[in-house]
Amino acid sequence: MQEKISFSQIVEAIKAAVEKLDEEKRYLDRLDSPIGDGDHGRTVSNAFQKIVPLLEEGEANNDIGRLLRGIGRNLALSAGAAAGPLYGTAFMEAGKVVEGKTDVGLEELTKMLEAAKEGIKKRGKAEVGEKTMLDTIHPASESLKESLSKNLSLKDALQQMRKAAKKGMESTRDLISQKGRSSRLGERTRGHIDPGAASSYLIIEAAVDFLVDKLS
Amino acid sequence: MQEKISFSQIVEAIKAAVEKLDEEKRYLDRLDSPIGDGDHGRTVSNAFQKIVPLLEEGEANNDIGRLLRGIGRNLALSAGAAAGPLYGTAFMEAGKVVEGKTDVGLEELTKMLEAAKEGIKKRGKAEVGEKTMLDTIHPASESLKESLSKNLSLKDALQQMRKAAKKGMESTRDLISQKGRSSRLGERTRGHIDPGAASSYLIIEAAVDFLVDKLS
Amino acid sequence: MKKFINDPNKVVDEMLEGFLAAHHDMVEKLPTSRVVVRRGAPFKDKVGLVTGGGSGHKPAFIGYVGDGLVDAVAVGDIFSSPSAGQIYNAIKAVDSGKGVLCMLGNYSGDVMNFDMAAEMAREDGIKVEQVIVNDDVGSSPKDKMENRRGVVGEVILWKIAGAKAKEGASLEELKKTAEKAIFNTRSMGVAHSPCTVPTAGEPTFSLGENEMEIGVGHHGEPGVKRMPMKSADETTLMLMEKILEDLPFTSGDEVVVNINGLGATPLLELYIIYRKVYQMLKDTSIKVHRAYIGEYFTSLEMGGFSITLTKLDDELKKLIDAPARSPLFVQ
Amino acid sequence: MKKFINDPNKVVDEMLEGFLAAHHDMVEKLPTSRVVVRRGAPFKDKVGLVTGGGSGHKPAFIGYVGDGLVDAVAVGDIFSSPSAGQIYNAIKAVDSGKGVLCMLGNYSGDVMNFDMAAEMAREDGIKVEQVIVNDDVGSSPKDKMENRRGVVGEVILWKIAGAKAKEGASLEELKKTAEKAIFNTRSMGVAHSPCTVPTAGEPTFSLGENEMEIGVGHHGEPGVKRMPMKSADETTLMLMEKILEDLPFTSGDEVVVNINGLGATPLLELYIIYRKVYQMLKDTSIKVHRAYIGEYFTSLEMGGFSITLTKLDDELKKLIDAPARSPLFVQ
Ligand SMILES: Nc1ncnc2c1ncn2[C@@H]1O[C@H](COP(=O)(O)OP(=O)(O)O)[C@@H](O)[C@H]1O
Ligand SMILES: Nc1ncnc2c1ncn2[C@@H]1O[C@H](COP(=O)(O)OP(=O)(O)O)[C@@H](O)[C@H]1O
Ligand SMILES: [Mg+2]
Ligand SMILES: [Mg+2]
Ligand SMILES: [Mg+2]
Ligand SMILES: [Mg+2]
Repeated sequence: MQEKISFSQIVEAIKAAVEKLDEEKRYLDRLDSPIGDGDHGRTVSNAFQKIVPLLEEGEANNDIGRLLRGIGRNLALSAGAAAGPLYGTAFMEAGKVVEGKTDVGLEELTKMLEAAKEGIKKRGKAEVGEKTMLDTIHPASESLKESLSKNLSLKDALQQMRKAAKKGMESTRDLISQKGRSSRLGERTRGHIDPGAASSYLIIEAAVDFLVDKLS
Repeated sequence: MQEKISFSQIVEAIKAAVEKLDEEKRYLDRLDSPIGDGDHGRTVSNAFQKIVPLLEEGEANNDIGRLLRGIGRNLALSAGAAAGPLYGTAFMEAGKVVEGKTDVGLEELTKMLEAAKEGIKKRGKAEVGEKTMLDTIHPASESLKESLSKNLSLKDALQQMRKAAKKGMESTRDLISQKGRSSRLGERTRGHIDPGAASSYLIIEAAVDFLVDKLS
Repeated sequence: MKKFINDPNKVVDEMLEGFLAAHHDMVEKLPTSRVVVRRGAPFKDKVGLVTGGGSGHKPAFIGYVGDGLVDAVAVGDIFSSPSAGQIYNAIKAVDSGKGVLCMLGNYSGDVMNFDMAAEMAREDGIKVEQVIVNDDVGSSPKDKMENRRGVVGEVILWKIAGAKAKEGASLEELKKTAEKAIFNTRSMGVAHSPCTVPTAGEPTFSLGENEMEIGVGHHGEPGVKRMPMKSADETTLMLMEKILEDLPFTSGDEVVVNINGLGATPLLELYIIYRKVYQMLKDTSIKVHRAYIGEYFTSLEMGGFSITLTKLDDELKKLIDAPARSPLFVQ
Repeated sequence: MKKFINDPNKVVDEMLEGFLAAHHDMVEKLPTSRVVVRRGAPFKDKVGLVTGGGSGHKPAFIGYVGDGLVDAVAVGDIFSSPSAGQIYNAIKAVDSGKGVLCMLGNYSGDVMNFDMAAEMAREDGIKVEQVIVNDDVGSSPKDKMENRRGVVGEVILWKIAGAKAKEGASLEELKKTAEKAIFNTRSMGVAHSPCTVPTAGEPTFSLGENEMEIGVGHHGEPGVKRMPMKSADETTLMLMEKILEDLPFTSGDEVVVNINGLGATPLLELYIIYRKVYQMLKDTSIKVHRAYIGEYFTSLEMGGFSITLTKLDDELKKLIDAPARSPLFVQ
């Protein structure tokens, strides 16, 4: 069993996420309609399409940190809306902690997700429980930490994280939005899954599914 | 039988018309709604209310021509819309042909209505058959002329005129408007009585009814 | 009818109160007549400029009382001509001895009231001339131009006549220039939703869910044709073809363009329309000397727009470029 | 949805094409970024002024790029924040070495994108400061002012900061003045009919036949309260009471007033509203130094209006009175 993820596997995992967001963009728009402005699917799908060239050219330099920072900067620069700076910051911060690395194991992954989470918290001035993408990413990050301390295999850790992320996303249904556009609706946001929490889950799901397949 | 109408009878006849227009203002507004802008009743009623002071003070000088010209000027100055200048001109022109007169007979009345009609034609650049107040006033004027040539009594002449005016007003139902606001609607104006034709008839009706009563 | 008003019968008077409170530095009301006059009028050695018409067209008419524009406006009720008396008072208020030019739209009530007012003023020895605006191609065929309504051409006229009068032109010169401006101006409008006159309480017309009316007037007068909504480009093309062929405007001409919102149409859409107008003019080698895009002559909250083109010669170019300043128009 | 547009996804780009065609004498677009910049920028010895936000608010934002106003605008999609990249490009385009002040409304997306852009620009050695506008009393109680949205206060800020920057103020001085202006500004809006974002195709909210919503936001965000339509005077009273008590504005104050139409509300109604505002201020001995009445910051074709008051001191008075000239604002 492989306990490291290579540069090119990272690239492929991100490509899988890009495809997933494209397939599910209408679903994400629909989630954003009742409590936002109905553009989250289009926004993230368009934004992630624009990083595809980076994924192609990235092969040459083989540096995961640099790749992720480049993706982050690109997302932040081009996407706009709330999703742009949030995902942009997440990727940039994740990249910083693996600067120069050509492959990453569970320990690095845990650091990366922790850094991404902290980036989002800072960028969005958000806390867990405010019905945002953080409610997906925080439990995913906690799950990796726990798996690391329990010395789980990378594969198991990834699968645990996927589950935790899904639970986190679903938890947003019962929350009242306190951040972003939807926060203006207060009580009326209850009963709806947060679109950002959903897109974060879709990214995690696609990446994990790809990697677990490789790790088998 | 009296063959002259005195200054004060003219004043009273006009007062009767003023009252009539006030009573029927909602009916006239309703006529103006489908083919105009629904304000004809309010417009003429308000305008004629404003001449009441002239009717009161007019007693002093006893000059029918001057009274009518004063009324005409007042209507024209204050009323606006289409009705203001049309009725204003009609009264002014009618007044001019009886300048200095303290009473009027059939001959003068015929001249007065002829002058009023010509004033409206000129002011409105209108012809008979164009679905305007002229379609009431023209036949009324023609009827007076005929009665004069036939040497009818003043009372009979007035009653004939009233009938002719009514027929004229009703004839507008089948006409297509070619003047004023309603002309923009073309074909769609067929089937509706013209509000200006109706207000003209109401004025004639009220005045005639009052005078005929006095002449009995 | 959802409107932020008080008594429907008092909208014009209350609007005027607010207007005067806001713009008392530039304009005043005659004490006994609903006429808005430029402060300081009459102006020595300047022909007086009077216009007027129904209310509900803001910024027209009173928004254009100012320097390099008109001197007085007779203010009618909503969509209803002011009285001859108001117009007469306006004329008297702005005559400096050099005469007065009255500018009005070609509407039956307005024409009759302005005619009477001019007659009365002439009896007082005031020189009065008139220019009647009939730029609306959608209101009547070309062989019956005398029936055409006046729309945004009035704004163009006020700007041009205002500048010309300021130069000290005589009444005769001014009238000639004004007539040239109007002769060279063509407009056409389209609407997809009506407005409601407060006292009437009912919309001025009704259209289907997906319908628009081409050639509609500034008071909701019916136009040339009802049809399903078209794209901005297609709609613009239809209007522009009618406008261009009517004068006609031809290659080498220089024009001023006005894209006018009728009340509820976002400026965003007006710029999308101007984009197409500009492309079409470029393709026909007609040069845009100046473009006005915004709300210049509205119909309360009507949804729609109009396009106006004026062909310029050197004189008109200079006049349209002259500075102007009024409560609602600054250039 | 009846709109004069072509492809709903292209409304902003096509609007920009029309805007640039009309106003190329004053503004230009950056070649590779949706940023509108004042011709001639950066200006020597002047702090650069950048703003930006979603489209659909015309004349805001791009209509205010001009002399005595802002230098660059990052143009977002309808009601959607521009990207950090656009804002970064705007900052770079207007920095003359004296630094750049970014002015934005307090919306999550805008705040995050402006933050990122400022960080990137600072990495390049550009001095960047930010002022976040939060004047909307209807969006949050006073003890949570940091949650309040920015509305017409942005226009007031652009005018004041534009004049101050033109005087040659340093970035620090400018920021201080800008913060004072915002601190002294309060707004509140009301709407009776929604607008429709073209790509959404559905109205932003729905109200009953005779209902209005007090405190509504510039993108149709829900307000404080829904209630049956009230008269202009009653509605104005409700808004004014909230605004006056919030700062609070008190007897002896001098203020600038802005009565802003949200898109479909006729100017006629705005003047009726101003009449009441003026009466109320007079009764409380608050002096109106200047009044802006019209469409300054719209929400597409929303039906409604907002009232904004800014308390002035001598500095702000001078700045608000300074001349300014941009495609859609001339003073
Ligand atoms: N301050 C914030 N902190 C964290 N996440 C946020 C914040 N504001 C918004 N979000 C996330 O962004 C999502 C909306 O993204 P998007 O639709 O792109 O933005 P917009 O509201 O500008 O259209 C929300 O569902 C939420 O998850
Ligand atoms: N040019 C004209 N010549 C004669 N009568 C006219 C003319 N224009 C309008 N009218 C008359 O005026 C009436 C409408 O008057 P009114 O409602 O006061 O005017 P407005 O159309 O300005 O509201 C019409 O019914 C018609 O009889
Ligand atoms: Mg969204
Ligand atoms: Mg009428
Ligand atoms: Mg009328
Ligand atoms: Mg958005």
